[in-house]
Amino acid sequence: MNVNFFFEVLIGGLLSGVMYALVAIGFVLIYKASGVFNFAQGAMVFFAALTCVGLIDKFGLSVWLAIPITIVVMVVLGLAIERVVLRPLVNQPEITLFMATIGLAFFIEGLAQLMWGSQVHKLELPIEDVPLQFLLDKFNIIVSQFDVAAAGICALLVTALALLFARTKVGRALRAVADDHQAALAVGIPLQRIWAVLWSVAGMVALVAGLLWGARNGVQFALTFVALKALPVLILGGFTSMPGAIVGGLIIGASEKLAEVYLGPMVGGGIEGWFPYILALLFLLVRPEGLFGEKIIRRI
Amino acid sequence: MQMNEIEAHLGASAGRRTGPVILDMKNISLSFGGVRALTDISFNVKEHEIRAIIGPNGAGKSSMLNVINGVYRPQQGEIIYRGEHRRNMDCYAAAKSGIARTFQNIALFKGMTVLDNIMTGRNLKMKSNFLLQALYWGPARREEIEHRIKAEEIIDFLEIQAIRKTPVGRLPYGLQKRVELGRALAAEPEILLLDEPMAGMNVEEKQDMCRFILDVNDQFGTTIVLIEHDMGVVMDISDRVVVLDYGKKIGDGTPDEVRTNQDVINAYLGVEH
Amino acid sequence: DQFIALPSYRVGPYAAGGSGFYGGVIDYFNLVNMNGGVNGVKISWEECETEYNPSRGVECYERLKTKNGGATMVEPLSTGIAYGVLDRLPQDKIPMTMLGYGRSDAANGKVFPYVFPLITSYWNQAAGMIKYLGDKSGGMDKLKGKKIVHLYHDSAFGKEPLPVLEALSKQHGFELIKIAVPPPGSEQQSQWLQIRQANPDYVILWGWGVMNSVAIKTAQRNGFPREKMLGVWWAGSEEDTVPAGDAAKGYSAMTFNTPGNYPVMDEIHKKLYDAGKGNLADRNRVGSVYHMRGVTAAILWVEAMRTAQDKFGKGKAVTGEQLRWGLEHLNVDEAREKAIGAFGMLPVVKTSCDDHEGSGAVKVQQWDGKKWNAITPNWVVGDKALTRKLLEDSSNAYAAEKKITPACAK
Amino acid sequence: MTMNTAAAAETVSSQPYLSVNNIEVIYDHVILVLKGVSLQVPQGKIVALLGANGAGKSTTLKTISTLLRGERGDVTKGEVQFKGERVDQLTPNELVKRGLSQVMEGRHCFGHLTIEDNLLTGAYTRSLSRPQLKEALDKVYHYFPRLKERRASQAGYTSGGEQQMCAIGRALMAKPSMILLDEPSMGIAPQIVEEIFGIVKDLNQKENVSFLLAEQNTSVALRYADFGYILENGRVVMEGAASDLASNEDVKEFYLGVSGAGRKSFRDMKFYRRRKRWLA
Amino acid sequence: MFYREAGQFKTSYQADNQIFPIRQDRIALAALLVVALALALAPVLASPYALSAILIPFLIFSLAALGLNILTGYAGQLSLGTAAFMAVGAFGAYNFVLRVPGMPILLAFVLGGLSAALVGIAFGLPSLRIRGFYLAASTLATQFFVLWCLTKIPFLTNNSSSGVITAQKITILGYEFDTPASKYLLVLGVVAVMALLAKNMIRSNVGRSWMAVRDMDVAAEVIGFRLMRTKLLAFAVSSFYCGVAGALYAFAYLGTVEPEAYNLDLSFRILFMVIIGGVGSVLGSFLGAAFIVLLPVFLNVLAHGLALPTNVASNLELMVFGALIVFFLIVEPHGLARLWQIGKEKLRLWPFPH
Ligand SMILES: Nc1ncnc2c1ncn2[C@@H]1O[C@H](COP(=O)(O)OP(=O)(O)OP(=O)(O)O)[C@@H](O)[C@H]1O
Ligand SMILES: Nc1ncnc2c1ncn2[C@@H]1O[C@H](COP(=O)(O)OP(=O)(O)OP(=O)(O)O)[C@@H](O)[C@H]1O
Ligand SMILES: [Mg+2]
Ligand SMILES: [Mg+2]
Repeated sequence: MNVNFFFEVLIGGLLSGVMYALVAIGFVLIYKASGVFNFAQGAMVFFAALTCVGLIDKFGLSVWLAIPITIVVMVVLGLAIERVVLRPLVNQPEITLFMATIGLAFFIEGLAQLMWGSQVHKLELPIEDVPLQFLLDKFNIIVSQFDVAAAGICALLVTALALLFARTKVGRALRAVADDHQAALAVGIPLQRIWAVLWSVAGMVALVAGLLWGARNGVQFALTFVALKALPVLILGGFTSMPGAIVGGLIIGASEKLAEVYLGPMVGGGIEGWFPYILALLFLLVRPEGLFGEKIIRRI
Repeated sequence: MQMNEIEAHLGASAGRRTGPVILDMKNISLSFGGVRALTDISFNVKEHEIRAIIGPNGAGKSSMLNVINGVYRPQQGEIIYRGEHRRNMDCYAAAKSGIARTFQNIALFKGMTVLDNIMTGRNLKMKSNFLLQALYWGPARREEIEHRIKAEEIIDFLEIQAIRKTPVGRLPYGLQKRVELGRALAAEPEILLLDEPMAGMNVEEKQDMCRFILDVNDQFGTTIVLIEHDMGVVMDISDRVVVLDYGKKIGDGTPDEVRTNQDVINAYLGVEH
Repeated sequence: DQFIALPSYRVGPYAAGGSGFYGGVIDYFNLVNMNGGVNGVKISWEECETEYNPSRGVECYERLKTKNGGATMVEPLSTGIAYGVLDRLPQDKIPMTMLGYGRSDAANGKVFPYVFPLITSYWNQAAGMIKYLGDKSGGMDKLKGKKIVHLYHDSAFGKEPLPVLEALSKQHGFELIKIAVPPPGSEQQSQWLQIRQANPDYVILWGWGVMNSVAIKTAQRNGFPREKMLGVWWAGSEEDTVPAGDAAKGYSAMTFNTPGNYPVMDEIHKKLYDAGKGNLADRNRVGSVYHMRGVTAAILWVEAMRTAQDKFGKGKAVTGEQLRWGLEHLNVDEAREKAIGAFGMLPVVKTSCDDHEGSGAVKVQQWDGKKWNAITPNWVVGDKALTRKLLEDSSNAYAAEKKITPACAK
Repeated sequence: MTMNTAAAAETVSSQPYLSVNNIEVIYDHVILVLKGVSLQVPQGKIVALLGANGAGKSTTLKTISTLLRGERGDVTKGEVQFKGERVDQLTPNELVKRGLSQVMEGRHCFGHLTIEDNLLTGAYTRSLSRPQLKEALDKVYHYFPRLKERRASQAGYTSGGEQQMCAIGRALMAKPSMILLDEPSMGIAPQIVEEIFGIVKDLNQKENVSFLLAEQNTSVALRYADFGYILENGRVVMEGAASDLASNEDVKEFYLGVSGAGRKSFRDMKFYRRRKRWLA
Repeated sequence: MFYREAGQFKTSYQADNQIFPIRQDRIALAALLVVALALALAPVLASPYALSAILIPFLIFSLAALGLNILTGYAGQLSLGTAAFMAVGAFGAYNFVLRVPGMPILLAFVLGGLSAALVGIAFGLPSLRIRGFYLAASTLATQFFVLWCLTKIPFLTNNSSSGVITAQKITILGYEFDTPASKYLLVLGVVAVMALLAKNMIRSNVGRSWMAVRDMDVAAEVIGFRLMRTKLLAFAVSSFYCGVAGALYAFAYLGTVEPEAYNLDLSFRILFMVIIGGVGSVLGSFLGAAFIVLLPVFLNVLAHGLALPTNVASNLELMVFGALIVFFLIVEPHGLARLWQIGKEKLRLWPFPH
């Protein structure tokens, strides 16, 4: 076996994992803070990226101008979601809220394409997606500098959000909300304001994910599918853990690539579609709440 | 179990009898991580008696019940139930061998009606397989109706006829407690474990509840293990009381003995009741 | 008038392709109507949103088929939907075209009288690809010992060409390496690492949707030259290359509608878009691959209408059954193409009961960073004898399974 | 006892701090639960809300704290005033900021948070410095030493009584001027029940906090309260000074379990009590 | 006035245990069935379009939704792999007919359903430890794995090069079901019988065991339900229903199918039906299927009526669809079935408001 190749696969997998984690963070954020499994996360990623690119392509704005404007748009979207969807559904069962986010996903997908058309776009970020030269020269290993930058951004985001949850009053309140809406209201946590802020932040996280994935794959409807890549990461790392998203991403990314490369050919290939799910499932059998997820309290 | 029968029987309650030891807990210890919920506790329950467990909050009373019917597995100790020695119980075996219970934080099936909840209590007695049930035919149908009759008797007994078809989630707390008792009774248990069955009730309702408990005990000879914080109730209806504090046993005996035990007064009662 | 059912999709993951294709179709219909229709018969149509979803597509088909006195033709541009209505066509007597998709053996008119995979099928495309690669390497014999990767969408679509590719690899002695990409294919790092490891001479990109641009991008990330990549015609549109940005430069793909300037396209620009009557919201997309593919399809349909009218009466709308006859007796030769103003845009198409494809020729186009350019001056035709045999075997097996006695419709 | 009688002797002279006027509540659009309930809580007083299971006590409290919306309940009539201002359209957060806190029935702790974090969320509406927070925490721990021992445990794993204490402590952290207490004694050891009511009295007297408490433990409640309301079937059927209620024969019989002959043993109840309804 | 149960006394528990204890409901259901039958027999009432493009898929989706509802609504196990079970049913039935000479088609459907049930049990095993959204996400493993197998194992698709199968003709006792009306009747029959069976299961001990496990599994265990058995039975029954629905989808609706027809999208659509219709309600499965099948059609027709440009119309359609889902959830989080029930309750009280 070629050791060099092995490392290349491994590193490529780890970096892909970081990209998955980027999407998973958005899910964790909302789930941890309100107990809502946000089906619309993929749609938000698409919406954010498309808005940004639309501003660039249609109105000729520069990236640096388009991004702040998109942030404003995402905040407005967050506020609207809180007002129209979440507020009337306080204290409803998880499954209802989940369904509401499905409705939301349809709405956002329609809105995005209505505003910007169904055309695909390219997105150029200042970081190029080419192999890092010195690694290629020295070890003949391909590592894209884009991925390295993405990993940096991802680490930054996770650290910031993890600190928010662990260290601040708002973070504590958010975790409380996820446990019990009614009780959170009763102690005076301003659920509505908190949710509005939360969804706005989730919108921004979606924008980051959208920009990075968009630069990689182009900005097109299929961006909504990246959520599928994030799900196994999510269950492996735990729905409620920011670091879990990263660790889960790394494990899933690396193992799915290794499996595809080394096991795939034996069974006809294309196993990446289900392998991460089965892997996550096996992990769950040992730890039903993921690697770092909060234990589900079942007591009578 | 007809109403009139029960009422006719009430007079006979004076002649109470307790039998041999049916359940013997030996040196039970249970801890959760660092928290020692139970430390080396032994006590026994005799047939037909009403055995109360009391103690301050967090003393380990509920945990004890959980050990008895197999929700928790103690790290140490032995359970002797009807002469059989076991390291621990498991839920299904416990139910199968006639242990039923109610819970401190009501554990009813929220989405189901009162009637359905009580019917679930009879599940171990239902034999027909699921294909017959799907066809709702022959034996399955007969069985269903038979058990429905039993369930209705319990509903009558607990005077909850009016809410028979209401989903339990909507009921006020006190009624839910009663339905839970009904579900446990439906299993026609030999030992009934009751975890604070009277919390959240007013005196009138407590009186009714006591009556139910005494009747069950008299009528069917059901052994009852009861946790309760209302000392009036405990002292009035129980035969023997075990007192826990911080996971340790600090007293065991008749209500009168316990009432005057200085340790118990210090740890729990505060004043003599 | 002549009513055509258009179960189209303009939302969802494939919206970009759907809107381009149906935009082209409608543009050409409008143009024909402006010019007086088909011998005076106006074409009418109705669109119905399918979201590329089989059950919604079937509903659309059923809804449209009885409208306006009955639809006389249908084109869903989706394999799933096409399969969903396949069984219904003979009963309803409505012909369906499948331009460049669906089961390749449907070209056998004896078994599938109402289905028309016009111009070319996946099998002919695969044969054409190998032919092209052979020519490029300097002759078919030079393929011996070469490595060709078949990087495919892991679905019925991606597996369709395997019999042809496998047969040709045996025949010409090249090594065929099959690498599957699980749908939707938005991540392909491991596949491209495998490709890098194998170091093949060519990569056939048998992709669809987002998979294509990701493949191109990932090829770049892994330093694989795009010049060695050859995509299928569903991996050869602006929608596939634009999102990949500069990475797509030099990438080539198959097509059956040659990019370029044609009088008919000019006319569409002038008569429709200048007058604000074009179907596409974004005028830049006029003349894009999907748009031209729509125009191409519409040209063939209109030609079929003419052919049918020639037989069943000029100036009268034809029925579905008659239009089926027209589709089966198409003869769009060079002269006809010139008359339409589309010479060279599509190959010569001549259908018959045995051959509902009518051509089997393909072209190769290359992306120069801004637009597609044809790079094969002539139409490429692969090993048709091979595909013919496969077609017969497969369609006869189908007929046996379905208890159909193969026969030409009258 | 004497103290209570003295308090009750004062008539309701002060302007009501909280007043509920003729509210009607419907759950799920069809279940009518409160049929015109009115009550007042004067400033600095303790008011008890009594009634059988299902009478509507919890619903009344939830209406006041506007938590009803989350349970698909609608207030179809009536209004609630707090400190002379209509509050039925406010959010619970605004109410807590104005000084009105609720302890909900059935504990409702945040199961995944530790006891200490649970308590800290209680102070969300106050911006406190670290030492101030510590002080507030210490006060709660002083009241409930058991909580201090379990401070680092996740609330979901504590015993029923510990959770109840946690819920009460959490409400205290907001330093409210009015507290709605829903069955504070439920599942609490008798000693602690007395302590909790002691705390109530303490806060009431030292910090002038007003209380509206729904309670099943009628004897204790009436011992500590100034006024009482009795709810049956969604209506107020009796109201008055606590001492008056405590000596009312009907109340004695049905809520205190003492009939003419004094308290009877639970064992000696020889028949099921046919419920006498006040307004049936 | 017309919807009153006053005056209907039940003299036996048997009467009270009926599926529809209230007489008006029974009458309504009977009327509905008569109408459903009449639809097929009188072309005046329902065009072939309505039968073959609306009613047949509606019934098939209802059956699948019912299957998922048994698992998710009654047994509380959220699943996103419904389409995979449908695929197993369809490809199973296809293979049984293909490989066993003289296999009666209805038996093949049942066997297809049973194959799905087996797969269901295998993938249901993790549910013993995994709960909630964790389980939901891991059921995606089923979805992707089953489809992958169908594309990779040529035997399953009778060595068809592309993995496409063509469902055999439906013939029962020599009668060929080939018109929309006859197919509709067949589907109606199957669905009606299976809905009845489901209703029976749900109101007897199996159903109660499912609901008990859903509402509080620890308590269910204490009462004597065996978690493993109950959950696996729910998976098996649910997948059986989905499998039969999948077979009907292939045989009575699409005809020619590729594995892709049973993609994740379909799984989601069926989940939407369950949630919109009402989690834990047989009626809800039907209402939900109607909503998801009919609403887009209705919106599509409406959008055409407005003569909007097609791409605008298509996007608006999607937005309105999403907005309506949210709207209905806000009006009634427990789904259309509950809305229906509340409507009935109001009717019962009418004209007195309370
Ligand atoms: N599953 C568990 N995990 C961790 N700790 C537990 C668990 N169950 C109980 N404990 C702890 O064990 C101790 C005893 O709890 P238990 O519920 O038995 O008390 P209790 O006597 O019933 O009290 P109460 O009267 O308040 O209900 C408590 O301190 C509790 O926090
Ligand atoms: N969410 C709800 N949906 C429907 N009905 C409800 C709901 N909550 C309460 N009810 C009904 O409202 C009535 C009053 O309930 P409430 O909880 O206010 O009673 P309570 O006086 O607090 O009783 P308890 O002493 O048992 O706590 C009861 O009949 C109950 O069935
Ligand atoms: Mg306890
Ligand atoms: Mg209450």
